[in-house]
Amino acid sequence: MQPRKEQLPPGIRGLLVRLGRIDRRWIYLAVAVAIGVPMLAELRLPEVPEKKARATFEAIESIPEGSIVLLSFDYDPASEAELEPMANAMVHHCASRGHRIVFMALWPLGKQMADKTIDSVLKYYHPDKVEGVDYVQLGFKTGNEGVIKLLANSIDGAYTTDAAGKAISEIPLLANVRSVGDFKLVASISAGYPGAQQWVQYADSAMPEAFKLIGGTTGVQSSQLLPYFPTQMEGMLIAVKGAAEYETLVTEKYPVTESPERLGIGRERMGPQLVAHLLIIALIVLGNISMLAARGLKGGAR
Amino acid sequence: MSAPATKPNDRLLWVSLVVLGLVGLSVGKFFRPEPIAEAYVSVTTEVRTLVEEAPTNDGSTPAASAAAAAAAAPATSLASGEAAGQPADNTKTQPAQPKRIWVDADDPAIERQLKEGTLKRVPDVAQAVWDVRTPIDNRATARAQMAALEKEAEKLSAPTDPTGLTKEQFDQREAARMAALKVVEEKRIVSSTRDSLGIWVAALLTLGILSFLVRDNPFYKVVESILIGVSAAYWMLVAFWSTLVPDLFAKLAPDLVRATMLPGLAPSKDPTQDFLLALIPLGLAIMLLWRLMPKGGWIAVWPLAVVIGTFAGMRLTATIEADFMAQIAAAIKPAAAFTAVPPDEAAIAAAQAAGTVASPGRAFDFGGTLAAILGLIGVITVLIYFFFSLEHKGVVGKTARVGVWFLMITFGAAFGLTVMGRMTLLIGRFEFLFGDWLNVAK
Amino acid sequence: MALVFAMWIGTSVVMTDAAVAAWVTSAAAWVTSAAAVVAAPMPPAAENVLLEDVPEDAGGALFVRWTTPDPSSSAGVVIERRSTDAERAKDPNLLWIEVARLGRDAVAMQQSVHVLSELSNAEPTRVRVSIIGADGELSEFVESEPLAPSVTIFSISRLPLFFVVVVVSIAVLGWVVAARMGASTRIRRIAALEAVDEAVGRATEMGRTVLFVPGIQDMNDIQTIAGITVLGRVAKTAAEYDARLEVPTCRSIVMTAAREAVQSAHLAAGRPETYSEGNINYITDEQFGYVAYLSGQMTREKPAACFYMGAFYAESLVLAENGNSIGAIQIAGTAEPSQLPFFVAACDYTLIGEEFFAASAYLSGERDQLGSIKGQDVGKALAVGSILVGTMLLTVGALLPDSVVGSASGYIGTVIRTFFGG
Amino acid sequence: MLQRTIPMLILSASGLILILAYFSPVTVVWSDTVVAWFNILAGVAFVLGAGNLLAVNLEKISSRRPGWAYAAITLVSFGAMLVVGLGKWGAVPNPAYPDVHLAGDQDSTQSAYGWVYEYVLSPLTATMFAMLAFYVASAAFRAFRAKNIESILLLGTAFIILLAQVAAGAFLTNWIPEGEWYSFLRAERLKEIILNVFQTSGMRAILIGIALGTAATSLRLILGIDRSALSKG
Repeated sequence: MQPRKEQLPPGIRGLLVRLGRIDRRWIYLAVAVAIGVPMLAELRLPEVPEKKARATFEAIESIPEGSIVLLSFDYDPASEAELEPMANAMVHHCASRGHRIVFMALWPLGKQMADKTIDSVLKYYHPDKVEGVDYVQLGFKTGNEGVIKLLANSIDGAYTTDAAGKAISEIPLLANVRSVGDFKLVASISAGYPGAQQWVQYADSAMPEAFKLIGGTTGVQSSQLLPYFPTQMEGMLIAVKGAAEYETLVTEKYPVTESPERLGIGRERMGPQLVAHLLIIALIVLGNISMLAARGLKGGAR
Repeated sequence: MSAPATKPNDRLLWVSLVVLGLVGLSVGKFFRPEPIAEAYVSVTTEVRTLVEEAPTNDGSTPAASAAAAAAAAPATSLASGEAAGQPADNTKTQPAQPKRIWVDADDPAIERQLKEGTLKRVPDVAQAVWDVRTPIDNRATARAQMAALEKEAEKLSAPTDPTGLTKEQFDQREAARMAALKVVEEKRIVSSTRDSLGIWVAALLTLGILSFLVRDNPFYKVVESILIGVSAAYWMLVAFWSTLVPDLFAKLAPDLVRATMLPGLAPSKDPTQDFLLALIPLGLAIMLLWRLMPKGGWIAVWPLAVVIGTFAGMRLTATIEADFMAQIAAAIKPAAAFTAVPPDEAAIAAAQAAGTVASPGRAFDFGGTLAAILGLIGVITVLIYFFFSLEHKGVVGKTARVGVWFLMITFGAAFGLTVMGRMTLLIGRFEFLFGDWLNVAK
Repeated sequence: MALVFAMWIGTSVVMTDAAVAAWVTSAAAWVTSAAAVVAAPMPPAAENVLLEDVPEDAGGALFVRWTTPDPSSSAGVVIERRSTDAERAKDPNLLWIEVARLGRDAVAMQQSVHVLSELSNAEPTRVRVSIIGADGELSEFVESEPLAPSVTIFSISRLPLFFVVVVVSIAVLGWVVAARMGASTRIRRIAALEAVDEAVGRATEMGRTVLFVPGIQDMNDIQTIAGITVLGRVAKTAAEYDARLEVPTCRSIVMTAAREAVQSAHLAAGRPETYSEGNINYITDEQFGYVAYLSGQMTREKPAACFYMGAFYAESLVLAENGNSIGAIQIAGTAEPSQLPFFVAACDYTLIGEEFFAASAYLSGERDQLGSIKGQDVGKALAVGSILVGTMLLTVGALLPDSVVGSASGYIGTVIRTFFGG
Repeated sequence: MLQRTIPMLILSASGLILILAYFSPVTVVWSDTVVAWFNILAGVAFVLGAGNLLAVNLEKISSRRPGWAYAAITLVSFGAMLVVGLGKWGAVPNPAYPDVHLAGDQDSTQSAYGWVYEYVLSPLTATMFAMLAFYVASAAFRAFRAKNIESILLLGTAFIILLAQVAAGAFLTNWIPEGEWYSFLRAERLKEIILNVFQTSGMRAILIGIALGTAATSLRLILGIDRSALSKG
């Protein structure tokens, strides 16, 4: 019995089959175009906040004004493009809500990431905030989850000085912070290990009631962090999409007048995303069509 | 060096890429005729004075901490009572000689302290003029800030309107204006050759990596070699400055470290104990490095044993608590879901008769129940798939197959979620190439 | 009298500048109030000040609890503790030591609490609390009852964890013993592991190298250790086939361990002479520096078989795609859930999570280790069992909320869930 | 003895101590200390890495192996970075202690180290990472072929999520009304269902398995059943 494919004129089928074995460099080129063109064309789309972004926003809103929050920058330049938007929005949110922020990093390059956000958001939109009183930069500490374990017992167990080399005991903001339990909220913006998962394992399980935990994650991390939301992690932001939604929420409540693009990076990057995603979908479809065609050649789909 | 013989079609690819690039660039420049790779830094000039604090009666040095806080941050850190409210036991440390630090001379807090006498200027040490340079990553921002500064200066240069002001009010305002003007004039935004050059370097290296997509080539090999060399050194430096110095050297020779690298290092409560404790990791490290010796390399296994043992122990408890148990707990939930609905009239009437409030009724939630049951099936079947004692045949085989289906859905979803992240990374690089470097995009 | 009281406050506080300031202000307040009765009134003193032990800690810490009668008119609070005998021995007139001076948010709510640390466990601690008024004047001090911090030897809240750890350990141990006594240690076939020999063999035939990547984490990650043990087995096969095995590592310590493993594998294979350290090198700790090296190396050397066994992150797909483009057999094993999709999609064989941990034991072929794998199954049985039972009970509870049976089973279900920490 | 038994004992002892320490607040400080030790150990171990790096590349250069010039480049960049980083070339003096040069801050691009980090290291790593955008595409094209039920599920789910991730999903399925029994077909609802029902359960099982695997492996090591980690022993 002849499979239906046989009705296909051989020329086209041959083409389709060859399409299946196309030199992958053409695919690379297609990706480059799919990203580059909409970016230069500045394609923008509206964002509708979903549950997780709302939960995150609420978590930061719900704690009393002036609470001390811990932001752990657990990523490096490699993931900056994906995580910087949510970091910026979160810092602006905490500062606007009047929280006092403690910055730290489990990734060596995380400190630079935090510094960048401090300069471009905290110092820019909130010049009134004073280092040592409204925020402090503890910087990076080696030891991965070990650092979290140390923090769970005492701050000065992990950090003897802040990033500027100033003794912890001389920092007013930390005067009455004994351990991680004294924070009202902990947010880990993480690109992998060590990151949000370790914060769940070593800080949240050690003192589940003490503070709210928020995980800002890359798309790839999200799938393994989902089980922790919302029981162990009160809030969660997934990749640029989450950041874009969160940005919308934050800027709605705490708008900024000049150079708002710093709090709109996420939304700005969703345009090229659309095209890129459509491209990949198209690629999947093409791949399968050509496979079916190939089967047709080999005489019937098994 | 042996450059690989590029096949003609590759050469074609290269040429076309370069041509495309040039055409695109010139087109882009036609629309945004601004210089390529320009970087700005904001420079703030500060006058700093060397001060030392007058020793207080119980030898505690609160002024030092306050002044240090002031040096790092504006006056408000002192105005708020917190700076003074150090727990007393932190102020018991007695420094050998009064600490000397450079402070911002214009800082009112410092001025106050100089008046109070808690701080005093070190005689015949000239004031130092400092330039604090902070790079501005976005050129648009730089322009905005420049404009803002000019407007500010303009506004402030206009004298205060004296009408309806008493003499002292007027003087106060004038003084304030002059102060503000001084601050504005101290800050300027200049283009930075160093950073502009850096952008060029970064752009070329970026292209070098991307060129690997076309084929392996000398350009990529060079970039790869640079990356390996620099990164290896970088991580050694990170380990040195952020671990070895504060956690090892600072314990072994605190005074030396305080004198050379970490002046801010807080004095330890028990230096001897720290020293002895620091000897252990040092010993382990030496054992590990013993491998470099001709004889007795086997000793390196001992520190390995310590590492493996300790972390095996740590992971055992942590993973069982946070993953095994927590996940089981999360998986235990009723496999039937209900939604609350407002009580019907009969119930309300009955309740009113009884003088109580009618409790809301509930409706069976089909979707929720289905979801709960599916979730349960998923967890169980996947766990069954992982059973090693059971061969995947018969019922077990079928169940495990369902488990595999769940796994596949899980992986598919994860893959789909990841794409966005990956694309974002490329967007980030393109933003750098088109924006920071070529300046043809925002 | 008032002045005397003020003097007493002053002397009794340690002479920090803060305390001095407090002394000056309060003294001033008192003088004025003594002179003209209508001065800034002293704020109402704190009420029911009490000490409470911080539960389940190593001692040295106490909660201070107090109620602020009038939060609106209070700017903060000063907490002082009675000096210990040792401290008084040093400085006789050091009676009270200020341990905390908290801002407005410490008295914002009526019920307030603050943690004191670094206390002596031997000697009972006594504290006193004074509210700071709106104008910075201090209220009268209110003393607490003395209390010594208690030390917890075993934290009760982790009893369930302890129980589970013991059960899992016994299960594993039990099966090891059983295996020694001759119980069956048959394990289901794991395709990926049976492909190992085939892959190495293929590399030998084609005269190409075998590439083994032990992940990018250090030896403190169990995955890396599992990867190294798998490496031992792969190296043995490679030594027997006399295939060239390359192991670039991302960490110095891993390099050391890998060399140990490969060397002893060569010994075990009876080919110590074929072992060369030069094939096992440290590249760089930088994830993407390492990946850049690997991608380049793969396209140049074209290994016929690639093993990715350990902790992997973003590099997983880079490696898998490059390996695929040079047509190598690829066998991956990792317990990084986030990377499994890419390995599953792009590699020929993938050890998924727990399979990866079983692999080293499986490959070793020793009865003990195979037994321990069966021990893991007991753990899974425990998981499946508790989930099923718990869910069933809760479901019954949800279905019959009003009946005794329902509420009873619902209760038991909840107990089970709480046992696991839910 | 020295090579075999003692390391085994050390391993078991340290493992057991850490397990017990987790249950007793009194001993919790031990585990912290040990963690600190490892970090120092890892820090010092860089000497090994550096030694190996030098050895390999110098060998390449001296024996003029093909591509030796690249080895030279590696060595030069390595050495240069190390020197400027240790000497803190051009570091910004610490405001409080300007006379202590090594207390300076070298994160800013004013210092050689900071400059290299900002304009060499971070663009390189970021770009290497960004290559994944291309690999993801080619992998999707190559691997997502509907060969059997498993692969159909794999690519089907990926397909739906990809759509739902961007505005396209909403655009395609917004005609489906909310609040109907079939409104779960809306892209964002489908995504929620896939993530919260299927993926969550799948991940949960994987995590449980991994936890058991980790625990069992740790036990094997601590109990000395699996000695291959200490192959010398």
